[in-house]
Amino acid sequence: MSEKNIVQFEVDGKEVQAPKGENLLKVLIDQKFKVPYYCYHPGLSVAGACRMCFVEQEGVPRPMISCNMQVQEGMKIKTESENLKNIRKWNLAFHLINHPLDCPICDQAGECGLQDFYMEHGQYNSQMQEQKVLKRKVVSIGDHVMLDSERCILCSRCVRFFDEVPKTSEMAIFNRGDRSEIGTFLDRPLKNNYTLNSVNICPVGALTSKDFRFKKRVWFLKKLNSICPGCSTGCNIEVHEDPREKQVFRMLPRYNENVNGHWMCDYGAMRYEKINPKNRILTPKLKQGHELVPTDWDNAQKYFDDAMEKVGKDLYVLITPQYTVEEFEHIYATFTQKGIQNIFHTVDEKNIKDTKVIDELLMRNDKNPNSKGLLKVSAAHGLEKQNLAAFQKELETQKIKTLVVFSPADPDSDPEFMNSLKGIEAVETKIQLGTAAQYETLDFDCILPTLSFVEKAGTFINFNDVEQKIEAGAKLVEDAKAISEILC
Amino acid sequence: MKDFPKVLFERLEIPNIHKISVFQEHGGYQMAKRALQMAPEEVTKIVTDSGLRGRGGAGFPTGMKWSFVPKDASKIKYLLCNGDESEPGTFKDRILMEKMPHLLLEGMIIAAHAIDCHRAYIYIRGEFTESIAALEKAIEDCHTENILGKNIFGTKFNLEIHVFKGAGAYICGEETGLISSLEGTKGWPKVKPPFPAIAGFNRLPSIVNNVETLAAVPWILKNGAQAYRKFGTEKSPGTKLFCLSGPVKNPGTYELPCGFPLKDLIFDIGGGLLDDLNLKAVIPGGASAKILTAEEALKTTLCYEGCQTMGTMLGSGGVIVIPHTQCMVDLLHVVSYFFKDESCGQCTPCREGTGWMHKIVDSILHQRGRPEDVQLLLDISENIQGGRTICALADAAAWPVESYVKKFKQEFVDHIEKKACNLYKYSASL
Amino acid sequence: MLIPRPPAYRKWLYLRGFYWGFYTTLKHFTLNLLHLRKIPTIQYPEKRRERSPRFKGKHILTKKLDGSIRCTSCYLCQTACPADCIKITASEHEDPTVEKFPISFQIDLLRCVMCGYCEEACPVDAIRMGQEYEWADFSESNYIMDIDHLASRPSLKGGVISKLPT
Amino acid sequence: MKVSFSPKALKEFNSFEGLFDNPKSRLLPTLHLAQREFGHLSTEVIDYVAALLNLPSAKVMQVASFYTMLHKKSVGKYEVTICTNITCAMMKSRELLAHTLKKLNVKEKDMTQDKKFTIRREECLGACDKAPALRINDTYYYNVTPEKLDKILESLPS
Repeated sequence: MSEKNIVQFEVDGKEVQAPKGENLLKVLIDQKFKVPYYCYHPGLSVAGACRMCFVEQEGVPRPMISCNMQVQEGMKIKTESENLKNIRKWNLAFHLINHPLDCPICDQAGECGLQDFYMEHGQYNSQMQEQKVLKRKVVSIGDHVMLDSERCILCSRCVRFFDEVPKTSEMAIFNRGDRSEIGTFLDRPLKNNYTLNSVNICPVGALTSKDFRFKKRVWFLKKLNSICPGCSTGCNIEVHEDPREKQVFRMLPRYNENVNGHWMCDYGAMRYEKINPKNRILTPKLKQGHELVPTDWDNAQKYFDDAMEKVGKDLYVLITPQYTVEEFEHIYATFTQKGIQNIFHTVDEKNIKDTKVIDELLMRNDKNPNSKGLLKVSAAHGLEKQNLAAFQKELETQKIKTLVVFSPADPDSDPEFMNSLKGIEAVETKIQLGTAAQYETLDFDCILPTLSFVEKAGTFINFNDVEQKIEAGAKLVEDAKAISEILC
Repeated sequence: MKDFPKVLFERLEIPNIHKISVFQEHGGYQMAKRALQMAPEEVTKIVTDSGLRGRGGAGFPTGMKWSFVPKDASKIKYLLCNGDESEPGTFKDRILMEKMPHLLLEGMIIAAHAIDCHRAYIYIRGEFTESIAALEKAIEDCHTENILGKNIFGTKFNLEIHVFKGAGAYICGEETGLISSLEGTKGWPKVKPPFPAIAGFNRLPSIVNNVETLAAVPWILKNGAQAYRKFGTEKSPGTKLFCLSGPVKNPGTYELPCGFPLKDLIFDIGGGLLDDLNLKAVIPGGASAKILTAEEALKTTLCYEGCQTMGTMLGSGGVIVIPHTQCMVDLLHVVSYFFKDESCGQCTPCREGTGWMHKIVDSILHQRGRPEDVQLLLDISENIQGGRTICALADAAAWPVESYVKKFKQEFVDHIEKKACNLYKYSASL
Repeated sequence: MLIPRPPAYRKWLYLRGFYWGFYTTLKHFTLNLLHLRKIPTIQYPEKRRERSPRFKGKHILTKKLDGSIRCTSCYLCQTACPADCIKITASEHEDPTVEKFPISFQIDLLRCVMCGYCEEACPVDAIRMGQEYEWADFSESNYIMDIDHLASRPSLKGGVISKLPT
Repeated sequence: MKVSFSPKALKEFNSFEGLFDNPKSRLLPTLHLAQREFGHLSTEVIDYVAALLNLPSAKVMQVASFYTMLHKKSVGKYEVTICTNITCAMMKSRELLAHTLKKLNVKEKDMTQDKKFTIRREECLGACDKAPALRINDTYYYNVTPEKLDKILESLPS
């Protein structure tokens, strides 16, 4: 940003700098000034309908809404004054007079805009004694979103979202005056891949998520910055989990200007189910006769180590691009040290080339979060040529004795993964390291649980060669072990 | 009855003046022809000098409004005539549109030339079917007479005027509400700035003028700005159409010079109240104007600054006379219901505030009022006006509540304490 | 090291101490036996100490007028509980006007410190601290009280109705 | 059932083409036309208009539900809208409304059994000098008293 268009102005006596023409409210929020707002959202157009973000400017007699003001050189803004306090109290009162007393049964409690700003700017007892306007409740509009028009404060964020981001304009505000109600025409379900974003940007409990409905109160959840494993776009997300219950409850988008902006797709938001204990390999398993018998880590590790010594050099390894760059390096390093060369990866070149978006905004064809990472590490070891096709040729020759498979964490990412391994029966000992319970089949002799993407720190490289960090949260599966602990 | 100077109703009495041939015989469209020879700035200058102010309700000087339009010819500009006329107590535009459509069209041609606009729309409320028919017929005739369409009067200037039928929404009388309605969305006013003169219809510069304002332009061009200034007062020159209604002997629309005393309008021209009713209050400028008690009304002069000093506003000139048999709580019940029903619902203070005020007045009227309701009404009305919302409907809703409660507080208190009112006999719950 | 002391003959007269001790015991024994004064002890199982209405005993889940559980499973008691002994799972009620209700509500009586925070935190008067304090039991698993026990155990005689409007 | 415009209506719809620079502005005239054609804007009509102007149906319904003159419910052959605003209310128009509703034994905004009348209140109709005023479909009636209204209603052909 050239020096010329940085503008200097003053807010509450503090010097503030911002790029020229920037939205004033955005600057106030970024600089942590306490200005309440509902209908403004940095990713959407300005509505100026909730009338909460009033500020006073020197030289202007009347307070003005800051979401419709641009930043100018040398203007003096005040965000705290008697008049503003009174305006905010009354505007909040107008928001609340027809609001139902639903806090005990509303999922938004704890992160609700009305609760937060009431504690900050309200603190009055309601003078409303008249009958509240009654509207429709518990209306299902789509397979992810539940609508409650009574709680709606008509800030029109959802309407503008569906007009501007997926551009499907499925939501609108019907009728007029205080009988206005948001919704879709005849409650028709929302049909696009970004419906859950409208739940996230709804400041109140009017739009709530169906699969998070009544599951957990938000103040029990611990936040974790991570990257969505759903596809190669690498949207920045926030994972919400309850460490005590060892359960991940939802994944929300996190703002990243050049990767995913403020948004995230529904497909990605549903990935959390794949890493919850009910879909995970919980204990190491060894095949005895015709069923897989769960064992503890000692003999599982012994079985694994014996297999390693026994096979020596002609071990075969198959890696799927669902792990972090650090794990790939560890795998390649330990195996190539032992002189093992036939390490194969299942990265699909065709997917890598076409990086065009396959839905309205973000989702890409390659459903693996780290394809580029696996390619980079395999190239570093000179083994990038050995892809799935090469592996399947080797499989037909039936000279594979032992095989270690690093299976995909998310079965939806590659539905044909199992049948791409046909002819695996010929291999004597097959060992699988993975997380998804769906691959606990009799094809493998030994199954070892590893960590999912929320339990380990690491790096994913997205389709655009952008390296992004994921953080480690609580351990969801007791017996799961990091790959570096198993392979040593 | 002394005859008063006529600007708009000059040729009203001529039979079938609505026909183009009769209108042209009496000097119709001469001014439009002359305006097209003049430079647009010159036309704007004459209108500015005449001090003509917006007759819709805000009273913004018309010349100044026209001068806001940016001069670059590359941008398409729009002239929008506001014929929505839904302000209760007002029925003046209707007469102009039905009886003298050509006068309005001539005014629009002159205005379009002044702001270099080639496409104009007349937004008429859906209920005025006769006005719509009259104007559409008039536009057709103009096309055949080459007064509208391509290079009118043989000059290079071409102008199309279309009639746009509203569908029953008071908010579409507000400038940007009208523009939103014209753009095919619901009549939600737009956040200002940018003002319509810079970015209005389709985000292009557009001027919105009231029917009466545009109808006065031909006379000003013909007789010059100073002749227009002779009528009316220094700050509000010219004449204005006043609509007298209520229980008076001869209600109707009268063209009077600004500054005309309200007392004479009611008692001389209006013939005083009907049998043995006496004056209790007057609403001077349509429902959204603050009410005047009888004493105040007798001292008020009907001009912008005259009403301002009495604490109300000239507004659209709809003078409603309130007899002594009318209970003010019942009247406020009707007015607050009107604003609750017509609020567009975009901004929270107005959407919830008007609903709340009506419910409070409703409970006072039906003997459910509480002593603190009176102060609560004043607090709410004070906290939705004063720039708290996108458009002025909130202020328009707050002013009647504030003025009724302040000036007739005793009636409200009686309704609450004594739970009875000798004036309010109407029992059906509404 | 030994500290030499002169012999105290008076201490040998221990009979005197014996007499005074026995006298006091006998005095109290006869007074109590013959109910000659108000004695503080209560014949426990037959008579019980009366307790203040605000006594904090075994929890009660109140009911609505139509008999269903008053609790809307808003988790405030679980949040407020310092001993972390309340576990709730909420689910969707088929009647849309109720919308949310607890399918399981467990209080671990062994961990509960009887502080009454849950009663204070509840916005809808769904949980109260009752009058019972006799809950001796054989196995510790009986101390995990579930909804039926909390709401309609025999001693509540059909459950306590909460006066709040639904 | 599939609704569609009659040829005459289609011709008029196509005439809206040249009126506006912004094609979305044709929505309100088209809704007026659809109401004249089908009596009221049922959900099929809304979908049809949305398809015609390739707008999302939600946006068309949003506009249709905003204005009072566009009917979403079926209305009788004659729609009687009585003004109950300031001047008309002072001139007893609310009593006129109550009287008519009682006489036709119908609730406000509902149709009479024989689907002939729909009675409803309306805001100021711009005829305060001749209060109380009302409109039946497209014609104004001034200084209406209850008796006068009864006569008018009987005289209308069913």
